[in-house]
Amino acid sequence: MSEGIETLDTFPKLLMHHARVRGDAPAIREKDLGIWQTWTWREFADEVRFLACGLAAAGLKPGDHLALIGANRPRIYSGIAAAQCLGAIPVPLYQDAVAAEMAFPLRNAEVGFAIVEDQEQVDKLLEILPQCPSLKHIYYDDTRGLRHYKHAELESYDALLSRGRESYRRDPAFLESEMAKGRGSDTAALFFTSGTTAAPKGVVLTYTNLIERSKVVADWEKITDKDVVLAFMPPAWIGQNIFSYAQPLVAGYCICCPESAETVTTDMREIGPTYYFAPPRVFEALLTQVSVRMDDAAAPKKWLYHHFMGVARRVGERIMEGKPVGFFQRFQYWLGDLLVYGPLRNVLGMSRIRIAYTGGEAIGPDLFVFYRSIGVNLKQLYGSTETSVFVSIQPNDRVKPDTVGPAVPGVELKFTPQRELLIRSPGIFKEYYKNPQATMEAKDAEGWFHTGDAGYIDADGHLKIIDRAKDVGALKDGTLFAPKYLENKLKFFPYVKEAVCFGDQRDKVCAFINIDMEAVANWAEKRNLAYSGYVDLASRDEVYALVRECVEKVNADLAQEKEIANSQIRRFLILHKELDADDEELTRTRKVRRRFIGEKYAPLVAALYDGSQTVHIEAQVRYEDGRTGKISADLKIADARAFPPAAAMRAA
Amino acid sequence: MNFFIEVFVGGLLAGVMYSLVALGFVIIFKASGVFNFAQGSLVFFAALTFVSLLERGWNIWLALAVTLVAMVVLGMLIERTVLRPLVNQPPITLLMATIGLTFVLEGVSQLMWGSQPHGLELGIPDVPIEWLSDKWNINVSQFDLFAAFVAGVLVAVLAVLTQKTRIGRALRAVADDHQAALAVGIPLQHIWAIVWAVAGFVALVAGLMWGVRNGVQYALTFTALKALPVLILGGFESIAGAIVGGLIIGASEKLAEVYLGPYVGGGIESWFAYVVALLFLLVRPEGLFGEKIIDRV
Amino acid sequence: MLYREAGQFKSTYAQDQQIFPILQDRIGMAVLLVIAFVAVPLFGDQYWLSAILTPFLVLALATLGLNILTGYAGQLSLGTAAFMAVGAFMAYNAMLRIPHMPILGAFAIGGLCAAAVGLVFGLPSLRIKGLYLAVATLACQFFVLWAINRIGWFSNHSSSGVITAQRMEILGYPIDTPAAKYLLTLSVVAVMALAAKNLMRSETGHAFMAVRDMDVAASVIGIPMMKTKLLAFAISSFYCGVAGAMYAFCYLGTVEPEAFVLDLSFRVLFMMIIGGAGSILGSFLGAGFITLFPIFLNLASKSLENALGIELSHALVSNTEAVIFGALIIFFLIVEPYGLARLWQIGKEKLRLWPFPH
Amino acid sequence: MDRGRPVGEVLLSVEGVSLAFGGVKALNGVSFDVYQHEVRAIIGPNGAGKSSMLNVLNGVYHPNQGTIRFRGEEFRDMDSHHAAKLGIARTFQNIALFKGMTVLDNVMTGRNLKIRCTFLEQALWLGRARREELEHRHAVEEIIDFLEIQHIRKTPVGRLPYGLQKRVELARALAAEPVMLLLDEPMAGMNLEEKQDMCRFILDVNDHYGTTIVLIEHDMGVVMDISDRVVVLDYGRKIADGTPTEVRGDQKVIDAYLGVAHA
Repeated sequence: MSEGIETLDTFPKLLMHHARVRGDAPAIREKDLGIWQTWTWREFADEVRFLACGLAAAGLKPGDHLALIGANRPRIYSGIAAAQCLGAIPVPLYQDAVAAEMAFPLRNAEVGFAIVEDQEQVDKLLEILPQCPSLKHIYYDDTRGLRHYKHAELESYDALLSRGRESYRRDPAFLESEMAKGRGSDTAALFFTSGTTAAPKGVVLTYTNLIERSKVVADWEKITDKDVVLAFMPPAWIGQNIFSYAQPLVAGYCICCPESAETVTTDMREIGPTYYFAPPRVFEALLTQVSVRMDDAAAPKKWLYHHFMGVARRVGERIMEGKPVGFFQRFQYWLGDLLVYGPLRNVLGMSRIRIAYTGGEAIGPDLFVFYRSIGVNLKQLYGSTETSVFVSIQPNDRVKPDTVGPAVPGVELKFTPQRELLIRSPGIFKEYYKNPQATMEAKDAEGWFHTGDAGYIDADGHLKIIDRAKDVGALKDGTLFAPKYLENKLKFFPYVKEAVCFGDQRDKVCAFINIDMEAVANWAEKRNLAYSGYVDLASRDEVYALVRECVEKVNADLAQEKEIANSQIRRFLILHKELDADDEELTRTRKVRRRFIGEKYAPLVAALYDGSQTVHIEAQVRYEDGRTGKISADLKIADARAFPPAAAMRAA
Repeated sequence: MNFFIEVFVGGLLAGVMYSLVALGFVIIFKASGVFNFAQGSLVFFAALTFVSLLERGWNIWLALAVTLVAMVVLGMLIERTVLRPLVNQPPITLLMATIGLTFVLEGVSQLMWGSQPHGLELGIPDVPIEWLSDKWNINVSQFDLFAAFVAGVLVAVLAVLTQKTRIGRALRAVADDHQAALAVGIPLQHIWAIVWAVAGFVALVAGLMWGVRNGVQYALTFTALKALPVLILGGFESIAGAIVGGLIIGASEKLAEVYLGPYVGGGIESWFAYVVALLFLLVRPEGLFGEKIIDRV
Repeated sequence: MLYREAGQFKSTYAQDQQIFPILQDRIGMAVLLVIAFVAVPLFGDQYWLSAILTPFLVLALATLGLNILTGYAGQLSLGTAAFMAVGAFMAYNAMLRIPHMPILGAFAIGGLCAAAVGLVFGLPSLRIKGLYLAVATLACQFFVLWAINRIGWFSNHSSSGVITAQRMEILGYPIDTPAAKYLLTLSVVAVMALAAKNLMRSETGHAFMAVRDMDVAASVIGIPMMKTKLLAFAISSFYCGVAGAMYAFCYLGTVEPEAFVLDLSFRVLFMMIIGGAGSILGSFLGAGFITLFPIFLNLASKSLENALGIELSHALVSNTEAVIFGALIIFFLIVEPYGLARLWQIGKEKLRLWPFPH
Repeated sequence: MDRGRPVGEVLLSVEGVSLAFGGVKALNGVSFDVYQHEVRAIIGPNGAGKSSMLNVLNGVYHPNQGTIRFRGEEFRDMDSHHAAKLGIARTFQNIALFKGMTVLDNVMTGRNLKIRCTFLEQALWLGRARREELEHRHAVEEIIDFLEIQHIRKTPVGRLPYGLQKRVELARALAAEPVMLLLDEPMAGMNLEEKQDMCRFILDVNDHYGTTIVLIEHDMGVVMDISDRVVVLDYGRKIADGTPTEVRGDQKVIDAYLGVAHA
């Protein structure tokens, strides 16, 4: 990159820079009308110039807010850039939110202008217009169905653009001077975090925040203008926005917008991105698709697939990380790459991927290892809106599935005594919009951001996130107790559907287990194990043995981790019923309500800790038709082997 | 004038021979919509089998019976292996399948019986009827007359079969509307098997006649192709049409050969029938007795 | 499996509409062309060049012609051999009667004359369909052959009707070796196949297929029935005519009218069915199959003879061949009505999706 | 109805049209007219002559009596090719797509009247042929986008479910940029959701392209929602003509639909 880039401290300046140095290179591609329509950097810059002039003529002033609502479309991104040219602040909103959810951010930020994708979004905005008196101008991209809308606020993007073009022709200098006024410390954008409980908070990020972080990571990962990204997550999500707006403007690479949500898979295959980011559920859905489709294959092909996937599991990752592998294994992997992995990467559209990130949620080791073993360089990263995403990333040659890697250059990490992770970096946000109270709580005087996540740095210097800080407790001996971390580890086994771990302020960790009826029933069938129903199956010794194996594998894992080696699960029982949101045991989003369950099943918890071998339970259950009934059963309690810290051998 | 009548009558009678082949086409087309290009090969197969059995010293009636059985079996076999798997395919596909069948049948017959030509005698001499030639000086072959008689009987039998018997009624129902026939419980495949068996029988009769006339040889399959213009004239679905068409083609072809041939170098018999049919098609695409088709949209 | 397409995206319609949109196919085609144009003439022996490859190419062109009419436009024709005969005899006459006639010009004249005959016999297609039309084309077959036989002008009054192809020369280079004839044939066939592909992927081809698939709908959206059908006949006959001319000039050298009997029409029809109706690739696959099959059968019978120590009669072998051909046709019509081309396509689709089954 | 373009002058007028097959009178002196930019429905019970009427309008059948005026010109013996040239497109009750082609090719075929280059140019893929092909591809893609069938663009039509095939047929008809679009039971055999989609598309087409639409439909309910005026046929005769509200209340229409015996 040229030295000049250091003085390019805002996105508009970066954009004009790219239009100068790589004007004919593609900036954005969009699958539209059957082909990948391409905007070069010059065209993109021109569109932004005209649009900015149009917006300025319509009255958008520095400091004003411009909302952008739509899927990944070039015009959403040009809207963001145009606002920034004028010193106004873009506010991307989730396009799949319902109208009511949009009202708060629009009111909160006193949004006066909006650029939206189509009729659907227009309808939503019109619906909440009375609640958002500040909103005066709505520009829509796709005119379809909007011909007869007579609202004064509405205008088409094209009309705005053509007026902007006129005005730019008349006075091109105006825009240049506006752009020159921008400073790195200015607000670049306002991202609203989805508040599950409280109202959403607007995170104010400056140009410096976003540009500095993007640049550091681009340099660190050697991202260049030759890279290609497929943008298919909502642009209002910082996780998408940083990869499809901030970083491309820093590194000069091309982003591609799929035709529609249904065609993402095909579009991904056509484009073949080199740089990829998706939350774990996307990778999970892809893997499921692979398994389902492979299930339909003929026997020889299935055998081939399973055989070579076995090879990949054994040596794939080691080969990718350049570790020593025997010649024969290497040959087998090469063969597998020819017959299975290569074609598989190809059909998934991952042939050209150099770097793939995932993050935001816990990812199962099996899932993670699958992609890495077939040669997709999948890595976890850690970050949030408030940190401009990049906090830590797994390095290419030292990926540990259960950590999120060491801190990215420029990031300082420390922990509170309660194990909460604190972060200081140039990417830390400026403030929560119009919410000094929240800002003060999240960001202290020295600039440390309180993440609310609990974790620690492991022996290799990798950051490990184990739970939300407020859920983390401690055993009596002071060992860190992270129930969700343990439960997640258990849930990564197909046979375990839910798990609830107890241990805060106790001497050891015990667990309730819910078996996954489908998986266990399948397993039982293969062993010719007859059973009469869920309760019966759950109480079988064989099933207990199966679950114990899972628990002990978790324990063996835990033994490797010095900090939490003592929180191995000593005793467990398999619940007589499935935890159910109707019984208030789970939240509607299927999160375990640990405290409620602990109180509801107090006798069971007591039995886990008093050493008894069985416990009798009588419980009210509510059937699907609303009636209630009683279940009474004797539940067995099983002990699980624990392993000495760090010296443990593999349980399997 | 006498000469004209002689040519004309000769042509008519030769036409009867075409009709005999055409009948086989019509029967199959009526019932199953299949344009059986292999009918000529069936004729060849029947004649060759019969004559080969005779030459091996079989009794004529036994040979006839065995050939008949063979033809019926062959017909049903074709229905089972070729046509049934192709049910509901477009007519052109079926036609092409029967062209393939032609090759199979011709190959098989020659593999079985060799490819040398045979003469065939049924005891009816192919000589002019004496009193006719004596009295009016018109030469009409005795055998041709016999052939006409056989054709008449055949048509009569077929008519009775289709009009009076239960199978015949079912057959007509199938010909009218396959779906409807199925709906009222007529076993389609059963009917088709019968139809192909009958077609085999008709082929045998035609084969005998042609064998006597021209000898049993490979060229028979080409002669049998003459049935195609006959069909175009008469319509694919009409038994009466097959007869009338045959007569027209036979007569016009002979007359053309005699009166027109010398001006264009002769040998026009090879194509005249087709061109007549073609010209006729341009005027009346549905044939003499065919029904006008209305394209429903 | 061999297809690694990720990252092959199209950013213009021109890219998207090209004949081989997949890079691997383009490479494969280029390799094939290099082999056909360079390796084969360099290393192929005389027998292969003149007795197998040249007739294969000529018949592939004829099949392509029939495919345009029958496979694409849905008009069954049994008169292919007649159009070929017109092409052969008219090319001969062009060479004979027009001084300094270039050989390619003679081929073109042969093709154009065949197209004219095709137009005449295509006229009935305006009024009649399907089976009736097949009979009309049969009329063409018999009439044309008769005319060539009887009218002395066609064979320059040679007593037996046999003609001997004139010496060929292009820009002063004599075309007299098997390799040269092969190359000439290959070039003509390659260019005409490309033209056919272009035609079939543009409006004309779409109109043909529309007429084939649903003629009422075709006319309702404005496709002129008469023009389209006649065009199909003319183009198809042109291809057959050129094929016929090359059959005489590049393959046989000396031809009698009987070379173009109904059996040849059937042979070409079989090539189309086995190769795949409505596919340009299929024309080549079908022609290749039917050209190579007798050779394979011959080898098989030879080795059978050696193994059993007997001699199989020629009749036995040729009859067996007929039976097998006939049976194959029926088999293909039942099992894979779109022929080898469809099998190829399915296989390719499988490779593109590998390791997924669908 | 809220419309972008006002309903204009008379585009098509049918006067005293009769049509008979053999002895059966399919149509008996039917007269009505269609305004520009109107959605005009022809309804009636089974066998009322709706399809025959549509077939007369685009020249598939020739009426025995009566005249048809389209854009002021009178036609007695118009064939369907001519109708297409005048800008009349249609869809069929039993989908009449070209089964051997992809969706894209089917819709491309709909533009055949707009192709100017000759077959020779196409064979050689010369400048004009190439340019036209690409231009039309662009236009066709707009229609594909409009009817939301992008995801099946390269699928052979035979593999598509019924509802989508209907949409592809509409796309093919639209590709000709018709002045008047005849729809033959566009919603027959669809489930409720598909019917709603189809209604939306019909109205969008009418609105966006300004196409005059004449549709026949068996199901009265759907038609009433989207049409401006309705003609009701029964046994080949017109028994009512007017706005949906007027027609709905007409005693003769109610009788016809309830199957009251004819005098």
